[in-house]
Amino acid sequence: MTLSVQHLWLIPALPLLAAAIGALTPSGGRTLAASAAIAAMVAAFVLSCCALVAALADPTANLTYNFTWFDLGTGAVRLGWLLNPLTAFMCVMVTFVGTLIFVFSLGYMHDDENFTRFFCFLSLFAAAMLGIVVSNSLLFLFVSWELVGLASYLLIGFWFQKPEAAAAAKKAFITTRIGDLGLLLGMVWLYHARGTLLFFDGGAGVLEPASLTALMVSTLSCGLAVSTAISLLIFCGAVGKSGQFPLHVWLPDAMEGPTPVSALIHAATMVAAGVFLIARIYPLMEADYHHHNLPIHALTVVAFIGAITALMGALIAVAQNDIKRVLAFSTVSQLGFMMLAIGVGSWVAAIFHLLTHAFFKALLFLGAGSVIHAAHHEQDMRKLGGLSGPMRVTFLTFAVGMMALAGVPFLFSGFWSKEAILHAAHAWDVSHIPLYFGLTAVVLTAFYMTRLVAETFFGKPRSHAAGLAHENPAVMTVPLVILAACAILLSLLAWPTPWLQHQLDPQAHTEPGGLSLMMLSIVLVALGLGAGWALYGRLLRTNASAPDPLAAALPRLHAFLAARMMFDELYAATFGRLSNGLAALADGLDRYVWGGLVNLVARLGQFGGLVNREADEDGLNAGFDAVSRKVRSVGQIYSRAQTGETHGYLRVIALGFVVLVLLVMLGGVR
Amino acid sequence: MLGTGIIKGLAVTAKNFVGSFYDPARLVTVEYPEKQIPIPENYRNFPFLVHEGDDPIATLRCVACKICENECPPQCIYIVAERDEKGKVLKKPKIFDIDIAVCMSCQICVEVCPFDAIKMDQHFEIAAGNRFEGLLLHREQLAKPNSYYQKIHPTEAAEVDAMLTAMKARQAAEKSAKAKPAPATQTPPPAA
Amino acid sequence: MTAALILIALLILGSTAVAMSLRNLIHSALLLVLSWMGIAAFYLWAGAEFVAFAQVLVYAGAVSMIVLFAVLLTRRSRADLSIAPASLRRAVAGVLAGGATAGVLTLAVLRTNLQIAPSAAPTVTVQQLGLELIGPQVASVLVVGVILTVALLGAVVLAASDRNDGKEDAP
Amino acid sequence: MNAPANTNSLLERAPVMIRDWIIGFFPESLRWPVGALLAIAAMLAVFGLVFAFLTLAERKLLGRAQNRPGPNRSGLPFFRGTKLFGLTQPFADAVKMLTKEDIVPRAADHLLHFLAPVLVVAFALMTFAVIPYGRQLVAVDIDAGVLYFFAAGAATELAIFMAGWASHNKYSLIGAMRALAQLISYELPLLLSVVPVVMLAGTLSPTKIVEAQANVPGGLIPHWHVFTPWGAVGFAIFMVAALAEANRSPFDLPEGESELVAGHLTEYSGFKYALFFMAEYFGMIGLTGMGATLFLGGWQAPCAFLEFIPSYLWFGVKMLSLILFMMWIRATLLRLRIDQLTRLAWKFLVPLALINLGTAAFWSRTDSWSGPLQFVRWAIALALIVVPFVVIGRRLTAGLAPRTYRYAT
Amino acid sequence: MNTLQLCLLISSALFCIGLAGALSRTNTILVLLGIELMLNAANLNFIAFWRFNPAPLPATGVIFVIFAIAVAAAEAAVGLALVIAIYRHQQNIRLQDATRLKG
Repeated sequence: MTLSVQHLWLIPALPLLAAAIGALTPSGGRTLAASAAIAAMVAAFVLSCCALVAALADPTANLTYNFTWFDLGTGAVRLGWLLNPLTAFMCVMVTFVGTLIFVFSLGYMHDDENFTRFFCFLSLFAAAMLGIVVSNSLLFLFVSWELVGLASYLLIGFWFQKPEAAAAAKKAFITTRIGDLGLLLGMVWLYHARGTLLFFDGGAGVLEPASLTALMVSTLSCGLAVSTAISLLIFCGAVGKSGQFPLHVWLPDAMEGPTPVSALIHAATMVAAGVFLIARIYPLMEADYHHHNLPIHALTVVAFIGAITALMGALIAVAQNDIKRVLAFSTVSQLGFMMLAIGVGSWVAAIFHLLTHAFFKALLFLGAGSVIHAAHHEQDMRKLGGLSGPMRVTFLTFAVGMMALAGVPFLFSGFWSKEAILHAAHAWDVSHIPLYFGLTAVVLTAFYMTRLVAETFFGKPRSHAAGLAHENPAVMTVPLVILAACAILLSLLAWPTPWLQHQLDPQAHTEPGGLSLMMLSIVLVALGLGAGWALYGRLLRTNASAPDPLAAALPRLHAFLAARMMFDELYAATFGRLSNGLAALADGLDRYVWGGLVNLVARLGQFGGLVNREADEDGLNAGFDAVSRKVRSVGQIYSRAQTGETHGYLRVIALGFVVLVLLVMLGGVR
Repeated sequence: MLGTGIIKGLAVTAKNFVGSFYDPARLVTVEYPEKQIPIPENYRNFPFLVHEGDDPIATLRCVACKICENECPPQCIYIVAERDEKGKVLKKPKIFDIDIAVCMSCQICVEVCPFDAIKMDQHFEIAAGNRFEGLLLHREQLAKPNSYYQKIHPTEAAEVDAMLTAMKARQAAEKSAKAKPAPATQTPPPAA
Repeated sequence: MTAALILIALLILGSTAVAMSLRNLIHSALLLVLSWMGIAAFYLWAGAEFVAFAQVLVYAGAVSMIVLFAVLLTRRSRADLSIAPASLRRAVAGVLAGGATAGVLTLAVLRTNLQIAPSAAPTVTVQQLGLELIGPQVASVLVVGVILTVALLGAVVLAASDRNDGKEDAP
Repeated sequence: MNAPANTNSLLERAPVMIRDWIIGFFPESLRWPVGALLAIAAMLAVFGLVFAFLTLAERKLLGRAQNRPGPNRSGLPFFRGTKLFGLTQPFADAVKMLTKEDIVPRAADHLLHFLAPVLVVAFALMTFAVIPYGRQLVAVDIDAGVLYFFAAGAATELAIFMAGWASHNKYSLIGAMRALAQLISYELPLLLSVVPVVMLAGTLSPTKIVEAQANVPGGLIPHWHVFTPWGAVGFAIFMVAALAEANRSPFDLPEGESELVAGHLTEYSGFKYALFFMAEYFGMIGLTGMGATLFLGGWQAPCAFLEFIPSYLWFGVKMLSLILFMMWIRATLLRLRIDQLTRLAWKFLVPLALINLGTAAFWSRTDSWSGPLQFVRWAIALALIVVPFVVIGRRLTAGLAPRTYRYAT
Repeated sequence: MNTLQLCLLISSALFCIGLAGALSRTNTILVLLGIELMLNAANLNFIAFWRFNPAPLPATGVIFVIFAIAVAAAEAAVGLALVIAIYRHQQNIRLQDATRLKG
């Protein structure tokens, strides 16, 4: 069974319907809200599989279905659905991971009093993400994009009674909004330049050769191609959403939301949206690549931003103590990898890593959620420990996820996708700096993940809560097992044959990977693992307050990294200060200049009123009083005609009618 | 949910409807004139007069004492005692009428009768074309043999008969004691 | 054709006149139902069958019921039904006003030169009517709908008793 | 009506052929009135007989439902001992009714007392004119037939009111007022349940509505309105409202014998009583006939291969099964109280019918959906029906606990 | 006099009967019914003109009457509710007694 493209809207519509049901359900209807949400996701998953079958029938074709949304008079705003392997794989991933996260939430949020609201928001989130994926129009994509932002705001601030959660929600919303401004500008510019926002429209879409050529050949005064400028503006949006280097600050703070939300944001939906956007408009990004006389290429910027983000995220993750925060920075780092891959020209590798990362990062977050749930919301890994015994399923699945993320060779899907990225970076002919950044990040990733597992699961429990932890019910562990299985099985997408790459981009020729590079990366991973084990696994800390061995060795660097490279402080000192100054200036202007003017006018009015009143009291009022006395006396006489006798009125009406007709007839008035 | 009760009720009537065709035991009625429900022994309505021998009128137990006539609440009994040529009252009813249309089957006549001469019947099909002729029963219609009484109320009749024979025996004993000086010849012949 | 019209006219006018002069309210109301049926017959005569059935449904079916209900609800004994005769002055005034109007109208009708165009009635199917109603006249339909709704609510509010004595399901 | 019978079996064409044969004896100018008179006579004969045997069927069915055999004794005159399962009971009843004394209370309004039974039968008979009994078997095929039907049906209650008022009896008057309240309450859901049919069929003519439900050639599932979500709900509402309109149990408050003696019938006896009785059954026949026409495909056979059975037989089967269903309901349900009756109408049936109108609108807008969307269409339509039903039903029954008895155990 | 004029005369007669009834009767219900009759007379006119004088749109007269009937039904409902309210207020429905609001 296949799903034809004009019915593609059903995939986002189903979770949206579930969200509506959840919104309309009173807080008592937990079963209804949850079952609607999960049923909608399962149905969307089935539909996505049908869509995948349809898309794989001809991987090169971009199946589209466009329709007019409204008519502007001079032109029409058109929307549409797009079905190609990229869309289909994303749909399958989002709905599959989403379903598991929903099921997990059943257990995790079981005791929360706002259960129905939570599922409503989750469904909205999933619907918005699926809307991004199936859209064939940058406009609809933008609308869904903003809906994702809204839903993330609602979910991060789900426990809004906690001030940190409220602040984190606000931070996420405002930070991503900065990037979205770039996206909006890019979109408007694109519309101005091309008159359409459809990606594919039978030759007229913005991603099709005619449009790309037109955008590329025109240049700006500073020498940039128009396509480069638009691409970079749109890239701003992706930077904000995917937590890339300058705007990554919201992502770790988003951990204040419930853990399933973190999993959903970091694995399947929100951060993937940025990478997906860039992969979707890759033809546009790439348009300027073969023009060598341009000062800068869009993809180069992307590659460097990605490389910086990858390294920075990995570095900060080393010095964090909160489980979810470590995972958050690892997400930042992995997203940097994906951007790097796109930047070096292999968007296929990026999407491959996006898919594998979705699974094992969801696994890691849900595992972390399982740990946190079991340990009564204790998130500091210094206070945990010794959980491998009581929480065997969680431990084993978490270990699988950790090894996939660290890139342990051959068996785990993370290895293959990371290899694909490193190979692409190696093959890039502009610069090898991203490759070195990436390799460094590989070492660090293996290192901090080893630390995380060692601190959390080995040794003895270092707090009362950790001591009491026990395994969670099946509704939480079964999704973990499924995800762990997927984290391993997804290797089959790339090995023994690069099947996924072929499906996504049949033209791409994948050169046989350099064996030496693979060996190098295996060695680096082993190095990271070994270092982590040496520092943390071998010398287990005995109590929560014992100092970190790394902090003991490099205290200043460790403090700097633990403070997340002081980004928040930096932003507060620069942008915050600047905006405070501007606000003070505006306040002063308002208070004294405009306020003074208004006050002056008011005083004038007051004075005028005073004069007017004096004139009124003596001159006009007397006259009016006399007139109204007369009117009253006349009214009293007239009111005697109102007898209250309905018959009388009716009679007069009848007589009046007769007189009128007689007048008309006798007077000959026609 | 709304409506389930209605469906359950419909099922019940449908079951009865279908069942009444297949399961004759379900039917609560019988086809009356052809089939009759056996009447319980203690069923009673309308009084009748008990007689002993073959001649109904001659062997009535009734002695025309008129106690029942006096006690009857709806006053449906009319008795005239028989007199001989001299006008002396004989202990026999000349007229014994009961207006069945008026009788309310209260059994008071039976309770008060000292001679066990009037008893309750079980015959209820008394419809008639004329209420003056058909429903005013005379002694000829009222008289029924003791064997009939034994048939319809066996237990009760046995008790009555035992009592009567015991009484007769006692009376006979008294009489034989008295009969030494003067044997009574006027006493009616003992009942069969 | 004209004979049928005159028959219908006699039915309408006769029953109406009798209804308006009877003392018994119930008889008046029932005679008015007859008169409304006569009007429906007039519509049928003129070829407007949809309107005729609507007239029967609305007047004989609904308005008459409300009228009868109102009559029965606003009396305290059976004697109330035969109402006191109108005072002579009022009756004369009423009939005079009515007569004057009638005279004027008759004059007006007779003196106007009215043309008759078609010999056969214009045919309007129900479907045409429906399309007309939801097409060009849709605003009016909506307004009438609002009027009816408001009238229903208003009637309920007006007729509802303020007192709330007795629970509905008291045991 | 004068269209030639198409190529159907002889049995199918028989009624029309017989009529044409009889008309053939008359001159051209007289043919129309003679044809109309023939139709009237045929209807009176057929439905008179149907009425007679329906009374027997009702008594038999009620008896069986209460584990009794029902009337089974009446035989034939001069043949003593014949019983014929009591089939001659209606005629015995008729003889009894006709020979009974006709009593008119002294204080009654004599004219109205006489007019009421006449009018009630007349109005009930008028509704028969527009029902299509079979292919080309309709007395008057008018464009606004459905409207005509309800207009004539509404006037019946007027006659009931006249009967109640003219009797000069308080029970009669209360019965009459109840009849009025009931009519006003249930006219609305009745009409609202029909509106979707008119909307979807696009016509007010009963014959065209039946044609709109014609079979798909070779199809097995009947293409009747009742097999759509809105049609099922509309049919249910129609049946409930029809029970109320026909003053049938459980809505027989106007003649609730346990409290009102016999309601508006209290002061009637003999032939006039029989006329009321007849009107009740005629009303039932008319309403079920219209119900079958609107929702059950009228005279259409359920599937194409069953079309060899004449259409009027199909109509009869549908109508009779609906009437038997009404009798079954009567054997089952208890009479409602007046406040429960009006509450059911205004708080349950009317909202449901209005929502059903929306469902029907949705259904007609999504006529082109096919494939997987067909399931979506059904799901949405069913949700539109089930959710309000459950919600309104809950509201209606809220606070009603199972019945408790104070004096009985 | 042609048929149209005859129709108009009938309707004006109906109108005047309604008017005279409304003026001379004291029972509020009858007054309301008189007004109802006047509305009906107007409807007769619409149909008469529709029948004998072609309008540009064939359904105009009929649609007028349909709306008039709908509005008349609403008027009857409200009017009779008012009658009941008056009855509750003054225990009778004589129109000449309902003069509470006179000036």
